[in-house]
Amino acid sequence: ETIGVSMALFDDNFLTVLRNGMQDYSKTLKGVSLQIEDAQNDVAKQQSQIQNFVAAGVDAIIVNPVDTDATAAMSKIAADAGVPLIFVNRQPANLNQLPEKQAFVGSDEHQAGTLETQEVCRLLKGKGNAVIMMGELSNQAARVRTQAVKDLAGKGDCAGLKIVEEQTANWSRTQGADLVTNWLSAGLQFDAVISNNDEMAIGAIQALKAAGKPMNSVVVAGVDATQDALASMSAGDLDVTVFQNAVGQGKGAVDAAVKLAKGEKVERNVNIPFELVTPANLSKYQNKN
Amino acid sequence: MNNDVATSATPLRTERNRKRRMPPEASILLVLIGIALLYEALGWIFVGQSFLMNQQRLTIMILQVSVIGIISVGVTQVIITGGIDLSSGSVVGMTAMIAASFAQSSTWTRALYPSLTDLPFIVPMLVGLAVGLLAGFINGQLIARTKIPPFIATLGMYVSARGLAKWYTKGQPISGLTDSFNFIGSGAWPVVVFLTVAIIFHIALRYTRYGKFTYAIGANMQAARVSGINIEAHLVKVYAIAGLLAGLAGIVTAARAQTAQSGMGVGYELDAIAAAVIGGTSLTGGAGRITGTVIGTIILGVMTSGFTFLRVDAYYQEIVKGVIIVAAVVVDVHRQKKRKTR
Amino acid sequence: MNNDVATSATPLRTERNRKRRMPPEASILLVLIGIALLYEALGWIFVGQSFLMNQQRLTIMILQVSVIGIISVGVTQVIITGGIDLSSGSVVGMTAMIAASFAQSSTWTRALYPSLTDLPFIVPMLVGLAVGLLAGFINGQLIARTKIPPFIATLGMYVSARGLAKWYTKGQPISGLTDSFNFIGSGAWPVVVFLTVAIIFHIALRYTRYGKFTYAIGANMQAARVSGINIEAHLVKVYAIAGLLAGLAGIVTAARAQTAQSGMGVGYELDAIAAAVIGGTSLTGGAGRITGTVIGTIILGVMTSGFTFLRVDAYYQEIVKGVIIVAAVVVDVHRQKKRKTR
Amino acid sequence: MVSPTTMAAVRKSGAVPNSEFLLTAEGVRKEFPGVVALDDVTFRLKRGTVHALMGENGAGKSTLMKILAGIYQPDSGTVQLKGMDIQLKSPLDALENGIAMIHQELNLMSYMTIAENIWIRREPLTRFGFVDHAEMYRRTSALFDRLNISLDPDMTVGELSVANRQMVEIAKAVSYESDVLIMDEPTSALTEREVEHLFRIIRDLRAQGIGIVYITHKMNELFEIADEFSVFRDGKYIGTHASSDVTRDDIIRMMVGREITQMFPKEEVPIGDVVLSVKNLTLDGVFRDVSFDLRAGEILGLAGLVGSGRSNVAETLFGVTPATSGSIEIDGKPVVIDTPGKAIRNRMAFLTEDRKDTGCLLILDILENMQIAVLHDKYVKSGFVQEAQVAADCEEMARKLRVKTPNLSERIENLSGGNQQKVLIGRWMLTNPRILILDEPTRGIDVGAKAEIHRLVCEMARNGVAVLMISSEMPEVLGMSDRVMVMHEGRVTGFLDRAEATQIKVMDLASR
Ligand SMILES: Nc1ncnc2c1ncn2[C@@H]1O[C@H](COP(=O)(O)OP(=O)(O)OP(=O)(O)O)[C@@H](O)[C@H]1O
Ligand SMILES: Nc1ncnc2c1ncn2[C@@H]1O[C@H](COP(=O)(O)OP(=O)(O)OP(=O)(O)O)[C@@H](O)[C@H]1O
Ligand SMILES: [Mg+2]
Ligand SMILES: [Mg+2]
Repeated sequence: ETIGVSMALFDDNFLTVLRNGMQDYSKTLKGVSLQIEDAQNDVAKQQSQIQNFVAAGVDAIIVNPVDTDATAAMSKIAADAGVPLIFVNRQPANLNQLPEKQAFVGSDEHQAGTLETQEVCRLLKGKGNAVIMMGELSNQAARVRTQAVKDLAGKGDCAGLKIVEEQTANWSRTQGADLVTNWLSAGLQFDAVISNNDEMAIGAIQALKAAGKPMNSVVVAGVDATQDALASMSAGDLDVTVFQNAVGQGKGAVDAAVKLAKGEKVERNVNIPFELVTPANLSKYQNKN
Repeated sequence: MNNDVATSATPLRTERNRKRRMPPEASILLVLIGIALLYEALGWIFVGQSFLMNQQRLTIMILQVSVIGIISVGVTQVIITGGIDLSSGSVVGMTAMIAASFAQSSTWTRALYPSLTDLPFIVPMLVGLAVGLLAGFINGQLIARTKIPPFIATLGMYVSARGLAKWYTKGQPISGLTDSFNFIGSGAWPVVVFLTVAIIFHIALRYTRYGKFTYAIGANMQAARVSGINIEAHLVKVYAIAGLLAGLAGIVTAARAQTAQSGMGVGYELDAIAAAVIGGTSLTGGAGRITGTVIGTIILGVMTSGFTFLRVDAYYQEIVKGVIIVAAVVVDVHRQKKRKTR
Repeated sequence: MNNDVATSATPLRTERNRKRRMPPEASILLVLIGIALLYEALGWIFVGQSFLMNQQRLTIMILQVSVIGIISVGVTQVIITGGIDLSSGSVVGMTAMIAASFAQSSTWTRALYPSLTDLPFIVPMLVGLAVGLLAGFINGQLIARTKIPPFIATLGMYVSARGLAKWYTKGQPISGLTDSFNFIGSGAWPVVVFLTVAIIFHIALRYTRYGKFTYAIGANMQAARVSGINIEAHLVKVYAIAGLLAGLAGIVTAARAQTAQSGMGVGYELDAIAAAVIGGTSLTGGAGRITGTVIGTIILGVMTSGFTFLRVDAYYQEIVKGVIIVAAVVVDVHRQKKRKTR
Repeated sequence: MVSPTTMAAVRKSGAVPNSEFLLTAEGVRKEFPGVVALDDVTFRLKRGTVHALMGENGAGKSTLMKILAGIYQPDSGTVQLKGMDIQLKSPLDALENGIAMIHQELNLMSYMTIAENIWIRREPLTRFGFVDHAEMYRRTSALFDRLNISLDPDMTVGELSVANRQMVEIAKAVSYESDVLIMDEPTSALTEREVEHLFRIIRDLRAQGIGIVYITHKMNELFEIADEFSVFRDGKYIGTHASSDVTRDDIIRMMVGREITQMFPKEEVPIGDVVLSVKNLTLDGVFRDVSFDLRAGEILGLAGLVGSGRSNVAETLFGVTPATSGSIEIDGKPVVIDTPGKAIRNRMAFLTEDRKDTGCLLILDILENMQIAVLHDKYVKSGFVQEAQVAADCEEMARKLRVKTPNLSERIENLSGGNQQKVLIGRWMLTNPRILILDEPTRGIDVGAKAEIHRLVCEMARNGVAVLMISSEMPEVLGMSDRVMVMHEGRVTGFLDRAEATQIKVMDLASR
């Protein structure tokens, strides 16, 4: 079988692990080949890629949606052409109306933000000032993860958590470092940095270190559990990250696609949950992503 | 400097009957045909099927670039005046957001303006066009009045319009659009819009005073001024039209995706400029045609479809894409030079 | 105003001690000072602290734009010749990846070339510079030999180099870099690199033959050719230098982030061009100075720091940023015009 | 004061106010940064006359005309059109009020056709508002028939030679059917044949009652065509006279404020060995089999009609457009010159004919413009330009050439045309050449400066420089050359020695 894969973008560490996971897994299956395309974060480009896949006559399509609100149009294209479609990693808005031969394999972004924040609250003993570093503002994951932090702040275990500042560093490590330096120079006081991803969190750590702040005075949290993040955690710098099982998602997506292509049935929603990573269970994740 | 030296001495009126020269875009059309035939041949060799004999593929080849094409028609005019428009991609995003917010269906529970749902499709349409027009008008006014370089004026709009698109809903996408709005993005409608726009402005540039002024300003602004053309007023028009078309492109984009997202149109400005330049529009102004731009746009589309068709690895695609863009223009420039010195 | 000049009998005023005219970048320097003072004032009013009297902030203001600055020095030279370089951001990404792959530490278990770890920092350094130089050299050769517009040649490189950066490790970031490599990105070193590069090329442009030829080509390529300048060879030099500096910027970026990622440098080309143009470099060629570019770069940095300082909402930042870029150039153009007609 | 729109409406209605003068300027002053271009200047143009405007380079002639054409606004003073005070705020105002101008620098859109250039903004339209290209072609043809110009209206202007472009400019200005026609050095790019032609057109227009302002540096034209003339010097008005009242020397004295004794100071200098020997030089499709020898100290004039290929030969000699066949020897040694760089290394220098396109680095200053050709070997130490030395030599050269400018850091763009030309001559003299190729060296240069340049060329010849001088001005060719080579349609048709060369013989060879 030929499976067309449209990734939201290639320049993303987590999605790269996911993509490579799918690629590697497909090689272990006989007769399955992947045609992977880069949508470069462009909804329209992604839609066109799906149409190009249809024109090229692929047996199934896997989509890692740029925007989960734009999935209805894609579902329709695939359904009209009778090609099976799997959404991976980001939950499509039309999950409940997915047509025949379509499914979702992935995790709930809200959970990532929640796990991250809960652990921060625990470390801060429920009280303290936090800053949020957001990913690209037009990006779904950035918004949902940020929203999760805000949903928790001031409530329950996090009653004493106060968000003092939120800014974007566009997922980038250097921009993250620059942002934190700018905050520090403005005299902002904070006890925790809650970042939408690990890259910005590592940037924050670099900036804090450069400014001579002791790393045990600030809780830094990220999402993704990338290799760099785990290294940073074992060095005692990063305090919290959240593991998203990229390999599991990739494997699940390819499996589902193959099954649908063969005319078999699959579950509509295959959830692969996020997992919290702290120095305590770090070793378990060392070789996973 | 006359590197390209004419062959005859004083050209006489009797030369009227000389063979009409091939139009400049003929050469880039040959490049397009060359690329298509190459894919066709490779297709039979490696994939065992025809590249061109596939209705679906022929449609998507143009469909996927029709938004770029719509923008590019406006950008071509701007470039002919000797300017540049970097803002088009951002204006697409901004317009998509604002237009879509007036196109939400009442069945969608999270409508941005719950009291303004289920409006007839003409409302978001006009709102979108107005937003695009306004952005272009501001570009034009800045350039004509304050005499800042078009690069800077439109760069400012590029940054601001994108910011506005994000700010408008704090980055939330706008979904649940009405079917009547989505219609314009369905099927091959974007292609129809693109070609209609192209035909209109092909005619405008070649057969109206608007067109003559546009070329004159780009060819020699000083000459245009002393010929009595109101440069400022005309530039405002040209940039406003470019904005209007970017606005139209934004509407089509949103309708096609059935949602609007603040990141829509990122990077389109470069694609649109590339399409125009590949099609023979000169960045120094004064030369360029819509037919060329349409061909340039289609080259981009054919290239993309061809990659998927031939299962080119995505990692190589970009590397090769860059090479093809350069090669297409090299071939074109070379052919034109040869024709001149012949 | 020396009225006496036109009326004097001697056709040429020979005294060299006449008042030197204000250099053109003085006016943009005033804009920079204006922006800084505005922030200072707003700081006292809204935040209750000084914007400028803060060592840390003064550093970060320049630090965060020093990579842009390094690129911009090269881009300024390209623009002075009347060209443009769109590839710089992609070359940053490509160089960062390739250089970093030779800078991995043996303690990192997933090194790309496990047998080539712990190399002295000069190796990745030279590799990176060579990669940048090569990219620039290719740009230059394409432009000089095939006569395609610089926009297209560097657009091709923009696409291809980015593709190459992604292809190199199939998108995997390259981490675990040696401390000796990271050193150049630590502390204020990037600022030092930026300013050193700026000083070198300020001198090169103003006091060497290289510089004179660069301006001459931009002012009138045909006249420069007739004056015996080897245009092709010189353009190759200029683009190669721009590539070299983009390569250097890539090294600094990777060292600063202590990792390399294929997405590094995205969009830097526009920032670099903007810095040059804000600093008074003319996109039509022939005019521009490195001092202006440095000021233009710093304006971008001050603006960003100022936003965070004043706690401007992230969603407004971009909108305002676009407005400030335009306003800075409007003020500059206006001041220069006034000085001229005074 | 009447508004330009009102005046234009009045003009359209046909009710022309009757006044003695079509156009007058009183007490006009105009300053540019560092320069007073015009100071209390008066100018009056009568109906049905040709009024010549004379003055040295930089006297302010073009500036005054640009004020009358609505391009510049005067700092003070008034302009009256047909007796009414008027303020022309844009070129459009001027055009609509019947003032058309042919600019000193060509102002055409190269990518567009001749017809499009002429009718820009006034294109004939069809009923549906589209441009009627057929009608436009027809009108252009009619206009060209009337003016006896033989060019295809559908050609793009970029393909035309400078002379033909000038003819297109003239046709365009005539097509406005204006009351006032300003011609700023229309003949600087034309040879005798076209000049004759232009004069017929001018006489015709004058007979129709149109007032024509005519700026020229060619003295002989003045007496042939002008009814009266006004003289400016250093931005000041000197006086107006009927051309029948004065002699040529009177005018020169008024212009330069001193006597100029000898126009062509040709002196006999010993002619040396052959320096440059050209054999069967051919550029396919442009010129062929050009052969000649050029000796040290010799001035070889190159004459011919416009488009005869003289400039192309010069460009090929200098390596701008390498020859397709033929050989060049310098000092008896064969050389290959396929780039200007190589030509310069062989100590050649080449002043091009089109100073705007291939001469000036317009937005750079005078100093940069002068030094650019000499930096290949001189004044450079390990890459660094020796500023002080080069500046001193450039100032010396500028003084020698009497370049009128406040200082050398002025942009060359802001100089008058003649002064730009002097700077370019300076550029090449600095390279201390052995072979000097001059293409129309005194185009647009005033009498005083012209004598100066001629003297300099002679001085260089005396020092053993071999000079090849292309000129469309017959007196210059005859007065300056030791020998004259004549070209026609890309071939050399003959050589004439100084003694035997006459206008008639040259013209005969040029049209053979
Ligand atoms: N745009 C300008 N900016 C600055 N100075 C200028 C400008 N235009 C003209 N000048 C100056 O004004 C003076 C008059 O110039 P103008 O062009 O009117 O001379 P002209 O009499 O036409 O000379 P020529 O015979 O050489 O054409 C000159 O000194 C010139 O340098
Ligand atoms: N820029 C140009 N583009 C095309 N053809 C040109 C150009 N310049 C000159 N020509 C043509 O080349 C031929 C030779 O022109 P050239 O300029 O050498 O003649 P010339 O005798 O020097 O005349 P002129 O006095 O006009 O310079 C002419 O037929 C002319 O039309
Ligand atoms: Mg003049
Ligand atoms: Mg000539």
